[in-house]
Amino acid sequence: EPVAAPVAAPAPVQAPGGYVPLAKPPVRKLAKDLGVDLYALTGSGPDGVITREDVESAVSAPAPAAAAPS
Amino acid sequence: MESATNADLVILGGGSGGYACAFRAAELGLSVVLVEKDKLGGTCLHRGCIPTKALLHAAEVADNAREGDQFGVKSSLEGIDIAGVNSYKDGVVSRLYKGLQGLAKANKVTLVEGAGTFVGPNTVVVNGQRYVGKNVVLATGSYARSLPGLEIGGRVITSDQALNLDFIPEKVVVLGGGVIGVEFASVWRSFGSDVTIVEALPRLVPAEDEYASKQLERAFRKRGIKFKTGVKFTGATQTDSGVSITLENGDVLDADLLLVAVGRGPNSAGHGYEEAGVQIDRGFVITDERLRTNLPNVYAVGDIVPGLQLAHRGFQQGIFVAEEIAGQNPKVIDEAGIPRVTYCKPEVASVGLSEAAAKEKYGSAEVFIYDLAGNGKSQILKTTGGVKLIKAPDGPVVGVTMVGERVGELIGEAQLIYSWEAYPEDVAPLIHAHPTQTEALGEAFLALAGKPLHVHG
Amino acid sequence: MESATNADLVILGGGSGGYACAFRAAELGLSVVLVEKDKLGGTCLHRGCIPTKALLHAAEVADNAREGDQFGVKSSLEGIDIAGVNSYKDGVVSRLYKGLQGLAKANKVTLVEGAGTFVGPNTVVVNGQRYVGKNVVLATGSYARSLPGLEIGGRVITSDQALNLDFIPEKVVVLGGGVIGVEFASVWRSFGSDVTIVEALPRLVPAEDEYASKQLERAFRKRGIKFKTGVKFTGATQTDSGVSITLENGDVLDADLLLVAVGRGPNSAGHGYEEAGVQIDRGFVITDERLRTNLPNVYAVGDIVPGLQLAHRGFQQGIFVAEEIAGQNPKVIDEAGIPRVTYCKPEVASVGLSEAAAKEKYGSAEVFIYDLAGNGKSQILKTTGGVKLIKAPDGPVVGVTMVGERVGELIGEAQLIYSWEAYPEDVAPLIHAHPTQTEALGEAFLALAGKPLHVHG
Ligand SMILES: Cc1cc2nc3c(=O)[nH]c(=O)nc-3n(C[C@H](O)[C@H](O)[C@H](O)COP(=O)(O)OP(=O)(O)OC[C@H]3O[C@@H](n4cnc5c(N)ncnc54)[C@H](O)[C@@H]3O)c2cc1C
Ligand SMILES: Cc1cc2nc3c(=O)[nH]c(=O)nc-3n(C[C@H](O)[C@H](O)[C@H](O)COP(=O)(O)OP(=O)(O)OC[C@H]3O[C@@H](n4cnc5c(N)ncnc54)[C@H](O)[C@@H]3O)c2cc1C
Repeated sequence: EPVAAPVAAPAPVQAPGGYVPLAKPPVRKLAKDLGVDLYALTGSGPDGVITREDVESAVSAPAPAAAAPS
Repeated sequence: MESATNADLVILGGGSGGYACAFRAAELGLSVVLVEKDKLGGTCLHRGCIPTKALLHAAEVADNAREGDQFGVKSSLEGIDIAGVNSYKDGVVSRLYKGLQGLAKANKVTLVEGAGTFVGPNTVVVNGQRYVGKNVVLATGSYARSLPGLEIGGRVITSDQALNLDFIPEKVVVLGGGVIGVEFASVWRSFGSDVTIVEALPRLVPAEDEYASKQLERAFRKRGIKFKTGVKFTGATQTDSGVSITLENGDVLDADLLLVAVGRGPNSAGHGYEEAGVQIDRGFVITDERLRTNLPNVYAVGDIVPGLQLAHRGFQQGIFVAEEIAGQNPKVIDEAGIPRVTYCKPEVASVGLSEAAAKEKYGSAEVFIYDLAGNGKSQILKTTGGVKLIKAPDGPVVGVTMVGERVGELIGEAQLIYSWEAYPEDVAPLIHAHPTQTEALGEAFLALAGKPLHVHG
Repeated sequence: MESATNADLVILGGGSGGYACAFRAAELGLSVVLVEKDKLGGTCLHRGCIPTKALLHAAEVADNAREGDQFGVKSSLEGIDIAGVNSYKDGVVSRLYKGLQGLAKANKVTLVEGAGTFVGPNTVVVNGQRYVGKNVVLATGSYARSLPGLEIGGRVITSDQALNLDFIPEKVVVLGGGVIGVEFASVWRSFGSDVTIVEALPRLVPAEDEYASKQLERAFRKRGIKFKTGVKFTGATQTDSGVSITLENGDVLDADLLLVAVGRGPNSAGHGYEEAGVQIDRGFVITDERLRTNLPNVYAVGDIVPGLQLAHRGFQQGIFVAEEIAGQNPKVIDEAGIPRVTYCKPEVASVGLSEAAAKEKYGSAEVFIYDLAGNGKSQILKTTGGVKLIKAPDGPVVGVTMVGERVGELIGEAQLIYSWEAYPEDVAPLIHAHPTQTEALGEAFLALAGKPLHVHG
């Protein structure tokens, strides 16, 4: 079965942490806590799902996102 | 004064908040002194959560025996052996107490017995001995409050006495329709007492979503638990044979006992806090969201900190402070994410916001109620109630309130959904096990996601 | 033959799989014909999940009454009024049945009564009337199997008869230690029978993690439920007064009844499937992961499709197919993510992989077991058991297995954790409500995250 292209359509209207069908709730929560904008990521999981690793590497990469508001 | 004992952490009070902090700190390699004047485990283990829930389970067993014929079981209830109930309850408590003492030992926490006084800046004195901590945690908990002019004694009791009665009152009045009040009302009713609850606010469990109050009131009415809401207590007089309670509306209630369950006050006086300069407001120790008091390296956790007075909040705050001190920079606790369970029959369980609170916060809210009439397992249990979900507009589910027997066990799932900010679309595809009560939660999420399965219009 | 009725969807069989598919398809605007020869609701509602769980609850009520003195309750069990049990059970079923019929009406599903035959390519015939669907879903479910040479009748019964007995057997042998076998064994034991389970595989509930089998066997032993595992049945002979069961090892068991609970076979014969060219393997209808049979636009759901035979799997597959047909491209169902509950006393509940399966899949696995001895609410219920977590190396939790009274209600939470691939670190900070059984799950995750709270070494 062909894997769908990871098309995370840019939806700038939504705040980071909003509903992103392509990430599971704990990962969305992690992203929110770390200040990672899921809409800026491309999912590497099956069917383009944004994984925990995608989020973590977005933090370690010099990201434009501000530090986690804790 | 003798020489001082030094430690990374000195904790004043060995209840839920204090001991959780001690264990976690010890795990993280800190040296810990835990000062407790009474028994490790505090209110929750010895005079709170555990003994009340043992009574509530005995109450459930009694109800089952009384109502067996509804299920085809020829059972009968000859009565309650209150000494037997107490020894069952005490057995549970003492087994858990033993376990807890073992954990303190295993964690190498230094337990100091005695009443401690905080003398600042970093020092606690117990029986003349000084314990100096790089950090100090205040965790002295709470006590049962009364109303002005209403003295506890004789037939006027608090939960402390109610837990250890050697008789079942024939007639009892419960002052306060909050968690502790409705739990005792529920127990006594199951044990055969004539019970009346008096609540000044307009509804039972007033801290919960109104839906819960309505459901609970309906169920209590059916059980024959009387209640007067929206009416103030004015006084009580004791005689040899009873206690007479008067209300603002002129009503007079006669009873064998009056249980005063009007809330718990912070136990912050007499331990040197204010004298040492700790900021106190109406008796509560004031902290920031990282549980720091106004004094450097002095923290507070549990019931003395304003907010929910719950054992697992104490655990969570205790763990938080230990990790904070150890430099782990833990995430600030979301108070609304702490699950709340009232263990009466039927139970009430909630997490997140009530409908009213959500509307205030978000301007509007989407609401869905799933009635337990559609839930097979609840029908089997012959319980009624429902699951109410509150969703932020274009946002995740921000509140769950449930009523029904045993729904307290569904709050674990609801807590994850709330805390991970799940959308109905996340939960809906995960069809729940049939036939369980968890299905009611699952069905509610299916419906909110626009794909109801067993939902009656 | 008369003129044909056309619909977007024709479904053969109105059990869990069939009706869920019908309702969801109707919600999505499709026209639906649902063919059912017996009663809407199928096995689960009329001969499966619901009536067995009503029996199990009556059994719990009986046990409580018998053991009241352990809780200080002076209760006694005079016996079981089996007619009363049956009318309670039938009452629950008929109330839910009525609800389900209402839902079919509300969803505007066209119900056709009668036995249907699939005549291909897209057509089902019922009583000579043709129903042509753009799509057809086969959902004819399953039936109780027996062993070769073992005929059902008289004192040799299956769950179908066991659910409607008008007496309680004094001595009963249960052939099969899987879900259905242990559930009936549990009920009868609570009702006072002498029960022996015979299982050919080496352990009870052999489909579960070995931990569950061990815990369940220990609990059953305490309850006086006998079992012989790893031994094959060789024959049964009936007389007027009983049935005599012989085993491979030479043992002979005499009983009033023999319950045959050796699994359920797919109900795929006699409905035209094979004749119309549907691919069948050992009686099961073969589908791909999107539940498509080898014929275009012909799907199959529920117990006739190889895999777990569970009602909520039927729901999930039915919904999936409806959404697939409506072009919603739903996500393929993860079979391991379907929660499994065995409702005997104590209950067994699991989701995801067993330890053995995880080790096979990942090479190794991290395992943590939390004993219910440390869980306050379980102590209050006087139940034993535990929570076993299986974690993939450097990965999420991939399996949860639990044993203990009422743990079936904890599987909702476990299902989210598994399906959302949560890490212990995600769950650990969310301290669970005290005192609940959900805490056992919470404590297990705390421990796996390296921060145990109430864990005894
Ligand atoms: C009847 C009842 C039922 C309850 N049921 C539940 C429930 O089901 N679930 C739930 O979550 N919560 C329940 N609670 C609330 C729960 O018990 C409290 O929230 C919890 O115990 C608070 O923990 P803590 O550590 O702040 O204080 P505490 O548990 O009160 O512990 C404080 C400790 O400090 C010690 N101490 C005080 N002063 C000193 C001093 N000067 N020196 C040394 N030691 C000192 C005390 O002896 C005590 O052991 C219940 C409470 C009551 C009264
Ligand atoms: C004793 C027992 C206890 C169980 N307990 C549980 C439990 O607790 N939890 C759980 O999840 N599962 C349980 N199950 C399993 C559950 O009942 C099945 O998984 C579920 O019913 C399968 O649904 P289905 O739609 O595939 O088939 P069924 O429910 O069997 O429905 C098939 C329907 O098709 C109809 N039909 C058959 N042939 C035709 C035809 N030619 N024309 C028209 N109609 C036809 C039948 O009358 C029937 O109504 C239990 C089963 C049993 C026997």
